[in-house]
Amino acid sequence: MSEQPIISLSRSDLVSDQEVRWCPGCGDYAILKHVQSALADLQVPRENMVVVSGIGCAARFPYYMNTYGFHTIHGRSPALATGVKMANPELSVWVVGGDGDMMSIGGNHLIHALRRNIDLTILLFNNEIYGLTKGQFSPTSGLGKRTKSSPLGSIDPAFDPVSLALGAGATFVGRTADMWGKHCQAMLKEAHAHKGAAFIEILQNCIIFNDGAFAHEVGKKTKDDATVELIHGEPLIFGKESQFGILADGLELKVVELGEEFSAEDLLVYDKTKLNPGMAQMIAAMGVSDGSLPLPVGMFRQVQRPTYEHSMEDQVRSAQQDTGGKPPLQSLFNQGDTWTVD
Amino acid sequence: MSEQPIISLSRSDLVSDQEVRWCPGCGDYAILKHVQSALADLQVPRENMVVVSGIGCAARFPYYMNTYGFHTIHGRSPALATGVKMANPELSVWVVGGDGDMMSIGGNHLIHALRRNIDLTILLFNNEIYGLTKGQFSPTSGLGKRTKSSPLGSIDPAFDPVSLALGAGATFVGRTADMWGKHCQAMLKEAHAHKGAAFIEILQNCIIFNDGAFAHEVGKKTKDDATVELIHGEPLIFGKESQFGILADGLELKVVELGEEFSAEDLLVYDKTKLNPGMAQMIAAMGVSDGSLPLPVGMFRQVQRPTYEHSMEDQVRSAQQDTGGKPPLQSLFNQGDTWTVD
Amino acid sequence: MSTPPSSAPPEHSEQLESVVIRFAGDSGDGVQLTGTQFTKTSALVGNDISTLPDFPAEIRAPAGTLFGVSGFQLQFGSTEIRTPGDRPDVLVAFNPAALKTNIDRLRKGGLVLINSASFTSRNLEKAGYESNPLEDESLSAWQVITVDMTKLTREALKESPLRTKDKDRAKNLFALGMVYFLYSRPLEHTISWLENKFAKKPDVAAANVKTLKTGYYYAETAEVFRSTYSVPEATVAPGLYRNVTGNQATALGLVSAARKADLDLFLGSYPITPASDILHELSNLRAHGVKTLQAEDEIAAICAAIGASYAGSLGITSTSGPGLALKGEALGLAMMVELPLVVINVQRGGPSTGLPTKTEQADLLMSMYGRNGESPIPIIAARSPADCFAAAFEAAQVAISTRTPVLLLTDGYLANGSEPWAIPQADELPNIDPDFLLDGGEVLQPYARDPESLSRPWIKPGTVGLEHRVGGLEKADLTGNVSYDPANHHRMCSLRRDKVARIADSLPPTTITGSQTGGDLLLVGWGGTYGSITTAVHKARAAGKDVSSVHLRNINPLPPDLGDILRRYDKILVPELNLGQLVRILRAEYLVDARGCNKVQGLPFTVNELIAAIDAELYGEA
Amino acid sequence: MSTPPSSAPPEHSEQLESVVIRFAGDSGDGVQLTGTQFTKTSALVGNDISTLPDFPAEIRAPAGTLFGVSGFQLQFGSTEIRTPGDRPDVLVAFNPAALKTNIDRLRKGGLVLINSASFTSRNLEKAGYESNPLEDESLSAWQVITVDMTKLTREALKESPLRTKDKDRAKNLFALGMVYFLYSRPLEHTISWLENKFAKKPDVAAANVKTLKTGYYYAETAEVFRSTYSVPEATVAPGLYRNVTGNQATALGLVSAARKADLDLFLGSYPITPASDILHELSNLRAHGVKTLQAEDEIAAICAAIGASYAGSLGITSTSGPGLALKGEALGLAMMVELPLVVINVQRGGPSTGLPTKTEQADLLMSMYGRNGESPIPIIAARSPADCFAAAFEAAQVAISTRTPVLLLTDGYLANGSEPWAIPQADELPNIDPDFLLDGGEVLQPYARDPESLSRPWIKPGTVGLEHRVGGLEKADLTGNVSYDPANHHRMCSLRRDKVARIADSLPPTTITGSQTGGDLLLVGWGGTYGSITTAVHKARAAGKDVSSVHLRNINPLPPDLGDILRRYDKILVPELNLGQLVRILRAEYLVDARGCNKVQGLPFTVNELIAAIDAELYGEA
Ligand SMILES: Cc1ncc(C[n+]2csc(CCOP(=O)(O)OP(=O)(O)O)c2C)c(N)n1
Ligand SMILES: Cc1ncc(C[n+]2csc(CCOP(=O)(O)OP(=O)(O)O)c2C)c(N)n1
Ligand code: SF4
Ligand code: SF4
Ligand SMILES: [Mg+2]
Ligand SMILES: [Mg+2]
Repeated sequence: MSEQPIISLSRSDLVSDQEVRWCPGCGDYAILKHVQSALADLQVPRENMVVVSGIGCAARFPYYMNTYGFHTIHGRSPALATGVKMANPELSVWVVGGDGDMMSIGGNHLIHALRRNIDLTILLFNNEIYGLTKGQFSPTSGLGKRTKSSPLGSIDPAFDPVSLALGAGATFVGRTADMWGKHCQAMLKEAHAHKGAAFIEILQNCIIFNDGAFAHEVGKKTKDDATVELIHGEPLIFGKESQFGILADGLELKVVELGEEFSAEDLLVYDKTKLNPGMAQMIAAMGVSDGSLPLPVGMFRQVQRPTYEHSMEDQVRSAQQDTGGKPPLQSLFNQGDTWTVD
Repeated sequence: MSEQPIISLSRSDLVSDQEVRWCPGCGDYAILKHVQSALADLQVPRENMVVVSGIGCAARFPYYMNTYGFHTIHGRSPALATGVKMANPELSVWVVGGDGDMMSIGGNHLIHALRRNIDLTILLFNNEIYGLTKGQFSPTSGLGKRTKSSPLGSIDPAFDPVSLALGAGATFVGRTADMWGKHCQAMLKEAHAHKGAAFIEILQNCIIFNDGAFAHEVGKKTKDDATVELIHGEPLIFGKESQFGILADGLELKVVELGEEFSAEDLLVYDKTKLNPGMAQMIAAMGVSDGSLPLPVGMFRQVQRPTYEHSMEDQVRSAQQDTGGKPPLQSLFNQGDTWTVD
Repeated sequence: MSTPPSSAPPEHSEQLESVVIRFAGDSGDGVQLTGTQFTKTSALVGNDISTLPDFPAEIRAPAGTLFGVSGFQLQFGSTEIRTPGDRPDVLVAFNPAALKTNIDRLRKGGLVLINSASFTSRNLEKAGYESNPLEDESLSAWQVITVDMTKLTREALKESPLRTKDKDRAKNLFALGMVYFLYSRPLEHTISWLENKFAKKPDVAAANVKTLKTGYYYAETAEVFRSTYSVPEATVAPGLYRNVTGNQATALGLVSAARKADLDLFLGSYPITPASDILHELSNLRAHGVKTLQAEDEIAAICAAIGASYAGSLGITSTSGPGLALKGEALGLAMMVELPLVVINVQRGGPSTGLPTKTEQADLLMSMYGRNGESPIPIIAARSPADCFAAAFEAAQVAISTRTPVLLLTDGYLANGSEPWAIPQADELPNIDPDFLLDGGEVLQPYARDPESLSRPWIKPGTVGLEHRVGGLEKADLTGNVSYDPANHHRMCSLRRDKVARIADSLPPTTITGSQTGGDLLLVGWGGTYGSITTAVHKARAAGKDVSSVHLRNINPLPPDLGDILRRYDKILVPELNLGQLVRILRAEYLVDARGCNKVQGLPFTVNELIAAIDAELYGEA
Repeated sequence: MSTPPSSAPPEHSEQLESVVIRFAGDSGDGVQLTGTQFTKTSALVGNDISTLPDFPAEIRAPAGTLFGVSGFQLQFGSTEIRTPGDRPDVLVAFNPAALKTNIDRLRKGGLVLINSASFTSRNLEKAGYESNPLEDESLSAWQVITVDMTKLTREALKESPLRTKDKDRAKNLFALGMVYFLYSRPLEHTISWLENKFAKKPDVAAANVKTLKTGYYYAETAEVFRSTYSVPEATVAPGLYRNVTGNQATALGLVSAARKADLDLFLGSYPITPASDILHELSNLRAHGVKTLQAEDEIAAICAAIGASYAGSLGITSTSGPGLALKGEALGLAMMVELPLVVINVQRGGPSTGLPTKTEQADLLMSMYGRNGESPIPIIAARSPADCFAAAFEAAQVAISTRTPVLLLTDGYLANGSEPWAIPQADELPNIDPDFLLDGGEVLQPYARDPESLSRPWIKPGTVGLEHRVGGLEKADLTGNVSYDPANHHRMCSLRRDKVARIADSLPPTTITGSQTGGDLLLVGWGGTYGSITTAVHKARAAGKDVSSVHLRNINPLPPDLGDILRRYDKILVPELNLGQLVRILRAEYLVDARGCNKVQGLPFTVNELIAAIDAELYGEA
């Protein structure tokens, strides 16, 4: 990648020879297409693409990508991908997993990868359910959810993946959905362009065990009212007729109707580049804690910080400054107090 | 505890017969005293107190408390304590660990305990170092820190424990310090009174491997300028002469000098009970992302949500509604399609 | 054992001793339901039964694909039935993929019942058939009966208000009706089940019942089969029965133990195939004092269970192979603090993620040794689906009375398989005394031991005056204080070893199937291979071969009489679904030249495989 | 072997073959520094040496307490020295607690050198002395020399501008000076080290040098000792030497292997005693292409290392017992994807948190079996601190050439102990060929195997045209695609087993210490017990006993000639620092009646313990 070759890949070049085995109608199919389309445009040679996943329906993803792929173990993909990227920073490393994989068993590896700001693109397929194990609630399912393992209704409050990622110090945080082809692809490309850990939550429909979990937010007819798109530098406007807006009343968010009393000028202008993630957090939590507000989607945060793997390369390079490469092994042996026996 | 007995305990009743084995001068001694003092006042019978810890210097804590105590394994104390509390909600369960124990290996259990809002009081002794293993950097140490495992300076950005806890949905989040006896004890009591998971970060000095890490923030002479105390319902004022304040300029925080231009009325009034944790997040991050601002201490958040163990008890009770207790075992056996062979 | 349908005239019903049937089709074809109904009806008419569902690894694989085929095999009979059978006598194939993946298992001469409607060119192609097997000679070794079940079902439901798509769904009941006729089973049980299940959707209930009956009458009227058969009642012990899977029986056994010990039960678990159903079952039993935590991972699950035991509940954690690998460190802690804990490992195909939906017995040595340091843990293995009840009860009993974590090993085959369970009298199950310490005497000694069992007291937080500290550091004998004393460490390691070893004192004499006093060959097995091994031994003995077998429930400690027994036989063969694990333990323990008979295919042993192995041992590898 | 200082006149220097010295005091007393300096000087004058530091479990325990005593023991000699010695000839005790905890180890008649200034009533009380042992008869079995080192040091430093507190810190050098005189060692090496170390603090350097010299001259002038001694040079092989601890040698061995394979080295690790120093050492070697990740936990550490290996580095993870217990699942993945990986387990006292700062060998069976399913992994064990270099190199070599994770076992005793290392010529170390696949031919087969080693190709992402997928599900032979085929699963499990087994073909013949052709008794050991076992066997043979020994480097697979060897001896004894682990493997493998000699005290075997065990085997438990 160092010399920016002109690479012409089409989506089909990224389709592997493996039969796709998700349930018919699963949202994962759409995401697969978006990822293949977006990656084809990245000017990254196919051999430099690596897809790493954990275990789950979502985590079967690497098999269907005609790139290097590693289907690891449950929850550990961010850790394994960290090793891949550190060993070879030239690779474009994509991490894929479900809400169980990344938010339950793998929660710690996720937040540590985000904290370190290692240049991975991490895709969380959130279907608010355990698909592969046939339908238990997940840490994103939320209170009251009746599933095989919560027949009386779950008593586990949900994580908001965006809030958790921001709390961990993530430098790039976005939210999109399986059915939003363009939106999703655009975000994937931005994430790739971002130097550092990029975290994208993709709302994904599990047709078998949690059908319609996001129907309201993702559906064509309802989404304009049910979500608000965060656009950097733009006021927060939503609604089918763009008739609503969100403004900050002190440190309180409020939905207002645009028209006589309020105009776009009064609204909160979104800034994804703020160093202090408080605003992003406030917006992220509004769907969750303030029931009446729409679900924010789009880019919550994008700030620059040194990437982990580059800081490591810098240490290696500066350690080799005097020798212009690896010093002779013998010099390592002979360090310290030595003595000769003749 | 159900009948609120009048219990008279003194600090010394909570001192165990084990010799304390921390390094002379370690901040843990002070915290131990604060905890013993605070607990003696709680009107909780000693036999109902359980202290659970992981592994580390901090995690030796239970041995020194004349209560029930469980020194478990590295990182797992929140999970183990969850089982204790679910099994017997009458117990007052305290969880103690260091920044390695709770933020590194135990990060996931911590955030899941906070998410579930199980009624534990979780004390993070943050000395920004691995003490027991003799001085490696921890996830709270921050960039550039030179330690045994980062001889060239750490390239790991730090977690902010408060931000992470808020991102995980914690209902009670506070910060205090080893040397602040009153402050610390008051917070411990509030945490105990809180129904739900309470998370307290205690800044703690490791005199051997990270001496003075918080000297500026905690030290008598400097702390008034270096920190700002969050007081519910009060404006954010700090400084030796209370000469500074923090105000919200739109969604931006700013330090101002009080006097001609600004008065206390202009300042941000802190509200720990906001459902949307955005404000708390903004404040939490100000010390970290906006270098010029003081370190916030005190109570970041305190909101009410059902506790995990009570939701579970509710399910048990309502399942037993018809039988007024456990139904006969035989009824369980005989469920479903049965047939008789004579 | 199975007897083939013969070519006798249809009006005449033949008696068989046992029959193996396999239903196979797409996940959407209702294969599991059909199998379950046949099972239940057969049980209700008094047959002994053993079943095995066989799920695809995919949740809902695309229709018509080979990897999407779902199967359900059952054996029913008038004698003791111990396995779902080696080879089906009857295969019901709902589509070409089901035929393709299953036909080779069908006994030569067996009967295959096919829904011809699904043999479209598209489906044939998906199944990889180059020509239609219904039209070429490829099925000539079997009796093929093709019926357009889809058309006949639609026909039967002409009047029904259901949409065609929903009508088509009922075709499995058409097939079930036909098979009921073939084996002279009554329809009433399935009819009442359908009416109950669709009580709120009377149209669906009516359509299903209609289709079931139509299938039955069609078989009768069209004289589809050359003969019908009956399988007389088995002579099973009198009592109340119900069908249970291994996972259900495990859950029941655990709850029973908790109830008999007057303890609440706490399960910390993380979903994993094929163990998840234990979590599901127990999640529904709040009334019985069962609290469940779906933890964030397997480590949290076991830690929470340890915490619950510490607080005075019966702590339990359930998982499968990879999950157990994660629990090793915490299991060491449980062993060190000497608290009761039951850990269930429903073994599946390994290593790593392996073959997650398949069965295997390859976690035995991990169960023995998968922890740092000297950390002995009792191991108990269940032998059949219903036996999981007794094994789970025993595991909890040992855990409580010995104050130790106990590993209960089952496997995917037991977990999903089912068989009739003779429902016990709850009153007659033994009580278990948790024997909490309430009074510490002068000076509390949390690590003082019962002189016989070597177990330490169980002390519940909340007990006045017994405040004390436990943890994973080595502790001084008696006081339990942290101790770095060298001699104490050796003593404590030895005490913990001896405590587990002493459990052997209370084990019953080992049961030998076959000749008690020795002989040419002894098979030693454990776990889910019981049915196959025992059946093979019975068959071999019936054929005059001097073969016996022993099946171990307790693997750690081993029964005290085992060494003597082993030395009585000329040869010892250890069949295991792994590359040789128990066999290593036996060789090390008794220095006997036991040899392995190993299969790692994600599948149970067939009886015939074992008979071949027996013959090879007895007569050489001819 | 040690010879006591006799009572010859002081002016006359006696020759000794070897001496054991133990320094002991508070953590703040500079005990480790003193020991290290004595070691280095002795090495520089040509003695063979073995050392063992003995840290308290607490970081900095309160001064004067028994649990805060820090020790450093070393043995130096003119013959081959293999252990730090059973019992000291000389004990240097800086305070009453050090005396109390160490005096019983001192050889009767041995010399104890005491700083009398620290025998205050407060310190005596902290150490639990009821009366002052310097004033009662309790030390009469030893030669006691008390010197007020504190006072004499202050005296010597009268002129120094240092504060008294800092002056007092130098008193360990006073003691060192005295001991240098006692054993006729030169001061120059320590002096130049001090001047170097305190180059920026000339006052400190001067004070330290002065104190060292004062101690030396004081011993000479005051005629403190009845005799002085000399220990002639050992006849060690010529070459360049340096002292290394086991952890240092491990790090060096790993870097060497990476360099000789022309690979970058990636270490994923999480701090844990006593393994952390490997992380520390490697963190400082960026120049050699070493990247280190201090991961969030042990699981992340091994996963990152697997990821790095996948990307074409030499992936390594280092840990100790509890950490290895956590890595089981991921280790299974590494085995399944067949990538090189070195996993180092520096064993410590278990189970659970156990005795974290002590040594033990109780993780062998966990290393063999601590993963779900059939997942064989080669195991290599180091036998001495310097040998960790060769063992680590070999582990990496096997990992790279066989494409498998390899477990390298060391222990706390090796990790912290040190001995002279004959520095090898880097050029003469064998090259290792990572043999990356660059061209997949017509159809890439990521699981095609080398017919000899059965290893599969190592394919680096970034290689054009070789895109493929790997993972933990069972994979089809050759293609590596996911496969649920039963026969394939059995074949793959067998292939993975055979691949590891074939490593045996390249193992050198096993070295027998003692009689080659058989005899009365063979000791079989592994790992860090080498020094004690070999010394014991030499001693026993010198006393005419027919004892031999074999020390295993490779435990999985075992050397192919081992079975034959074992069968040549009448009895087999397996000394291990556990309750019997290798012995179980040997019994299962070879059906020989090997018996265990076991110690689980957090301490190495002493030579005398082993001699007693040998005698018990040979002559009965008299
Ligand atoms: C160590 C371990 N524990 C548990 C499992 C079982 N398991 C496989 S996938 C999964 C969760 C699936 O849910 P999610 O990650 O949300 O992915 P989805 O299937 O919904 O895409 C679980 C619990 C496993 N494979 N390994
Ligand atoms: C599984 C496991 N991994 C690693 C360790 C080693 N270990 C013990 S404590 C500790 C970290 C100590 O740091 P912290 O939690 O910050 O506590 P502190 O000593 O600073 O109070 C580590 C890595 C262990 N005991 N167990
Ligand atoms: S179970 Fe749900 S998530 Fe999994 S493949 Fe099916 S539809 Fe998709
Ligand atoms: S090492 Fe640090 S944290 Fe640990 S006891 Fe000593 S001073 Fe306290
Ligand atoms: Mg999911
Ligand atoms: Mg710390």
